[in-house]
Amino acid sequence: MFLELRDLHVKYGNVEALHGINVHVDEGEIVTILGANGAGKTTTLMSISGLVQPSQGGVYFKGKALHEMPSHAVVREGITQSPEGRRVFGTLTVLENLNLGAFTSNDKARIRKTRDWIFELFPRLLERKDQLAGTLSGGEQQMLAIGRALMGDPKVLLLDEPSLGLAPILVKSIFETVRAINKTGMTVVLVEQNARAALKLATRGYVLEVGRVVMEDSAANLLANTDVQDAYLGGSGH
Amino acid sequence: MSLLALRNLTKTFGGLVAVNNVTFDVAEGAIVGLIGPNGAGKTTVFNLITGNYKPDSGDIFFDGRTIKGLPTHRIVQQGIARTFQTIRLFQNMSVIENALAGCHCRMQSGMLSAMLRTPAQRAEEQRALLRATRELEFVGLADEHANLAKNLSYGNQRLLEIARALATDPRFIILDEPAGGMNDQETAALIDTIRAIRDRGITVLLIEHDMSLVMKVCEKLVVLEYGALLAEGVPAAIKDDPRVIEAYLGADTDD
Amino acid sequence: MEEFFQQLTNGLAVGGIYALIALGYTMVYGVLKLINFAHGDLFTIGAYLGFTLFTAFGLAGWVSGPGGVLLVLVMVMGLVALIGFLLERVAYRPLRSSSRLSAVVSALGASIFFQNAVMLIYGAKFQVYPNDIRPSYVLSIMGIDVPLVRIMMIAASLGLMLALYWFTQRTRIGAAIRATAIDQGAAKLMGIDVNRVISLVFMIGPALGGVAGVMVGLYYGQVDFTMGWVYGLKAFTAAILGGIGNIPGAMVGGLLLGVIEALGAAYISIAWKDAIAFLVLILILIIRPTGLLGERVADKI
Amino acid sequence: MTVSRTTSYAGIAVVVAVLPLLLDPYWTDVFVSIGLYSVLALSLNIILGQAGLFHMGHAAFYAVGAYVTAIANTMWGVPVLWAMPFAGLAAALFAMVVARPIIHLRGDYLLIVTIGIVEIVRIALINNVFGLTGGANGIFGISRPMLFGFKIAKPVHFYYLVWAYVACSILLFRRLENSRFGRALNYIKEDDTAAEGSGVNTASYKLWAFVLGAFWAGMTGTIYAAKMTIISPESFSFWESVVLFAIVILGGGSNRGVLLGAFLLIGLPEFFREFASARMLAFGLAMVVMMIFRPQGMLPPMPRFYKLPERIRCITGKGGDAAAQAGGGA
Repeated sequence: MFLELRDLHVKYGNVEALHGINVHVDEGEIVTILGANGAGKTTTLMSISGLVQPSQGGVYFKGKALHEMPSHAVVREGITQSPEGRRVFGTLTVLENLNLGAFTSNDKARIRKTRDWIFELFPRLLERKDQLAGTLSGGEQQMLAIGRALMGDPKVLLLDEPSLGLAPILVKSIFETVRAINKTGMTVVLVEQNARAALKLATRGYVLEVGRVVMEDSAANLLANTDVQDAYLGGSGH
Repeated sequence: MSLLALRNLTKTFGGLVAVNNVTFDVAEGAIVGLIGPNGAGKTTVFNLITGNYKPDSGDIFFDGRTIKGLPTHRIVQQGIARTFQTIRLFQNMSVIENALAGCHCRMQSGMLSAMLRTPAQRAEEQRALLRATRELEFVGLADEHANLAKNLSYGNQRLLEIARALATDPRFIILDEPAGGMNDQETAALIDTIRAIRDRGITVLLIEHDMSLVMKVCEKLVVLEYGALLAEGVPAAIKDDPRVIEAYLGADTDD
Repeated sequence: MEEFFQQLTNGLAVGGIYALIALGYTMVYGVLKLINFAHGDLFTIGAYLGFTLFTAFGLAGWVSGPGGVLLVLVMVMGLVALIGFLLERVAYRPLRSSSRLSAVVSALGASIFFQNAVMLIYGAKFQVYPNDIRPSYVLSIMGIDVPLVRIMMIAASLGLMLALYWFTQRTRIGAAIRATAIDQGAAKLMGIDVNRVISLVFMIGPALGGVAGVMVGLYYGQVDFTMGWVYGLKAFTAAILGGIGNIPGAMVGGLLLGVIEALGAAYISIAWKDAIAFLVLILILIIRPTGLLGERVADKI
Repeated sequence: MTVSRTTSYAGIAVVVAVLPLLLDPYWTDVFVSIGLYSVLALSLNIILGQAGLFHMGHAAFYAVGAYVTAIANTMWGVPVLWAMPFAGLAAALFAMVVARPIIHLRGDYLLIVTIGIVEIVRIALINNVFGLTGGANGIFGISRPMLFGFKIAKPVHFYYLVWAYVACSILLFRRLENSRFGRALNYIKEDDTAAEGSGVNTASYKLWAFVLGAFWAGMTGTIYAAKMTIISPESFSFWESVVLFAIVILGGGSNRGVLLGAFLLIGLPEFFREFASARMLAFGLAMVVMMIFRPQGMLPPMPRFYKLPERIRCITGKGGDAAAQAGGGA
């Protein structure tokens, strides 16, 4: 098994946010996790990255127990994340942000190669490489967050709501980029509210509801499922 | 007649326009839903109404008078109560004390009368206690009154926030994702509670992601996207509006 | 004019010390959002360790001249860095997820502990630095006499500040420190070991504070166990003045406060000298709480 | 709960009443100090414990009260105890002026500013402001207080005066805690934004917490001046503030916790006089250890107890009735 979440429970104080979810991701897949606000999507990604600790169950990557590692070791295992709300380092330049993405690597040649590739994917970032990240537009910050996560040369890329607050035209280009990244063989776990776009991109999907997996299917099946549409627009999708 | 009127409301945070020239009305006695994708500026609109943020431009009228620039506690006193998206209870205090917090703005006694325990002060405490108890009964939390707020379940914490808001004796209540983190049974009960609030003569404005709840309970919907007004109307019309569908499910990337 | 120039250079020398201490406050505040109340006492410990090294082991006599002083400075840096490292491990790390008040009280407790430990070891009386280790030359700049030690102080503090600035701006670890200060969670996602960054910050800050302690000993010739509080508070004022969490801000704030204080003492009243810094602190917090170089950020609700 | 609280207070009262019979004057004097620190810490507790405002400048208010008393007594011949309300008012006024502009500051900033204020006050006193404070030597020759024609001079007299004052303070503060005012302070401590959002005028309550705490500290300054008959700026150093702060924090913020804290921090070191120099060392260490293992303090306040009015069933959905009935509470 490549990446697996086994009976994952997460608690914040007295409140349990995840009530034992099971998710698996195969190498080379794009798996999307859907659900409304508060369903536990971000918590799921954060527990993969080791930023929250499970109260029960665990996260396994190629047999290794990620939940027993500190978060920086998870990055060294090859799992990076572009977090919800982008969380770029606002008072650092674009270039500094990208270089921090490669913090775990000492291979200068590799870093330069990856950086050139990211500038190819997002030419806007090259134009603005010496600008402070906080002065970028929302879409540019999203590109930077993804670029920064790619700088770690990951085996698995976790993307948390890359479409958040972006205009449709930008969402489209971001998603096309994700597809291109996946074509290079990188596994992607995508958390999204933008269900339709996410399902068109993904191979498989999970639907979370208040901390539980309520559906798991191929993306095509989920896209055709009226329950999914109901969950998003109160039964409007015909 | 509209109880709350927003006029050309704009708020920016360091270059980012969070709320952009928003105008809408909430009629007295209505249940209105404010919806839109994450990051659309819904909570910012709430924070502008309740005085947590000051608008850059535009105006807010409550019952015909402007409330722009008033401190939050004065706005509460005028009759606007709210709940918070991320639960903000007084976690280490008991359930009844949380409800009593709402009564505060309708009480008068101060430091001296408390030290002297005047009859008026004691009578007022009793009245407040009665009111707070009633509101706990209204949301179904009376049996939990001696519990600490932090020991309540997530759904009950949301209900306690509503009870606290109701104890301020509002004419208008703002609910920020009241069903967030609730299961299906709790959500169903919440729908009844929201209707009961309106039946008490209190106007309701709510933000909610659970679309089935919004469609069931709201009489009017206001849709925001990128901080601006996208659409406004009755739920039936809103859910067939292609612009809204696009904003929610996302654009068809193949188009 | 001569008076003004004297006060200005004196203010810059003292301001350099404030700045070096302020850097410790501001860096710790940056990564932990904690006022390290014990930082002033680490400065005192530096001053006393310098005293011990100069007198008990006679390093200054053993290695002649500036080399000895330099050696002592380096040793003090290392020792105080170690104490800073232990301080964070013992008094702050267990409280990482506790309330702000707990951390503040723990910091205060550590401060009281250090101050009294110094008193128990060295006694309540002030200690005198050996006279022969500090240069007694007086330089003449444009006809105005300035003690060489003052110029050396200014140069040393500026040198250390520039080195730190270079380190934080131009190195990988420096970028990790800045990233951790902005957003710990995002820094973890970069693979940065945030605990190690915090430990490092708790070594760099105290090291600079320790050097500042030795410099005060060299400049004024004597040290006492309570000096950490006054210098600490003033350095903290300097950090706020420049915008807490902001490294260049601490440097500017320190130098500025030193000059304001020196000129205020000379031209207003020496008796109120210590009150000037506190008045500046209160005014800056009322008028512009984010400091001169800080940015205003809206609180999230 | 209330029973145990009442009995424990009764127990304390009995012990306090008979204690002087067993003590020599020296130890009686120690307990006078414990009493004085208890009242001061109780008044700080309103600000720090109840409202959660990080205030470390309480000695400044105490100093204002003591100096007003000393000046009124030595210069104008005002009987010491008569000066008490004026000392309180002067401190309250001072608090109102200095606290207003800083009240909105965030926790640790407020802490630093209050430290600054206490230092400025001390420096001002040393510099003999208005020519009234007597500079670094302070003011001496303050007369002994008279109560109903009885001269209070011996430690045992002061003992009963101070502890009667402690008892009054606790009674009044307990009432205050269990009121709208006390709750409002707790709301602010728990969540400032939610308190404001529930209709509490947070800025005003924070200020009133300061003013009341200062008023009490100012009045306590009178008794301090009367007991010492000589006061100087060094009696009101920053360290006094730190000790008071520690009494409240280590005690846990309840009134009984304050009494316990005052006893441990002021009284206990007297038992270990041979280690006197190391006592601050242990004290600092205790603060660190306490925060790690018991951050809520030794005796945190117990939740308030409310006797709820008789239940009237209220069915959700028939809210109109509920509103009509509930409306009576407004």
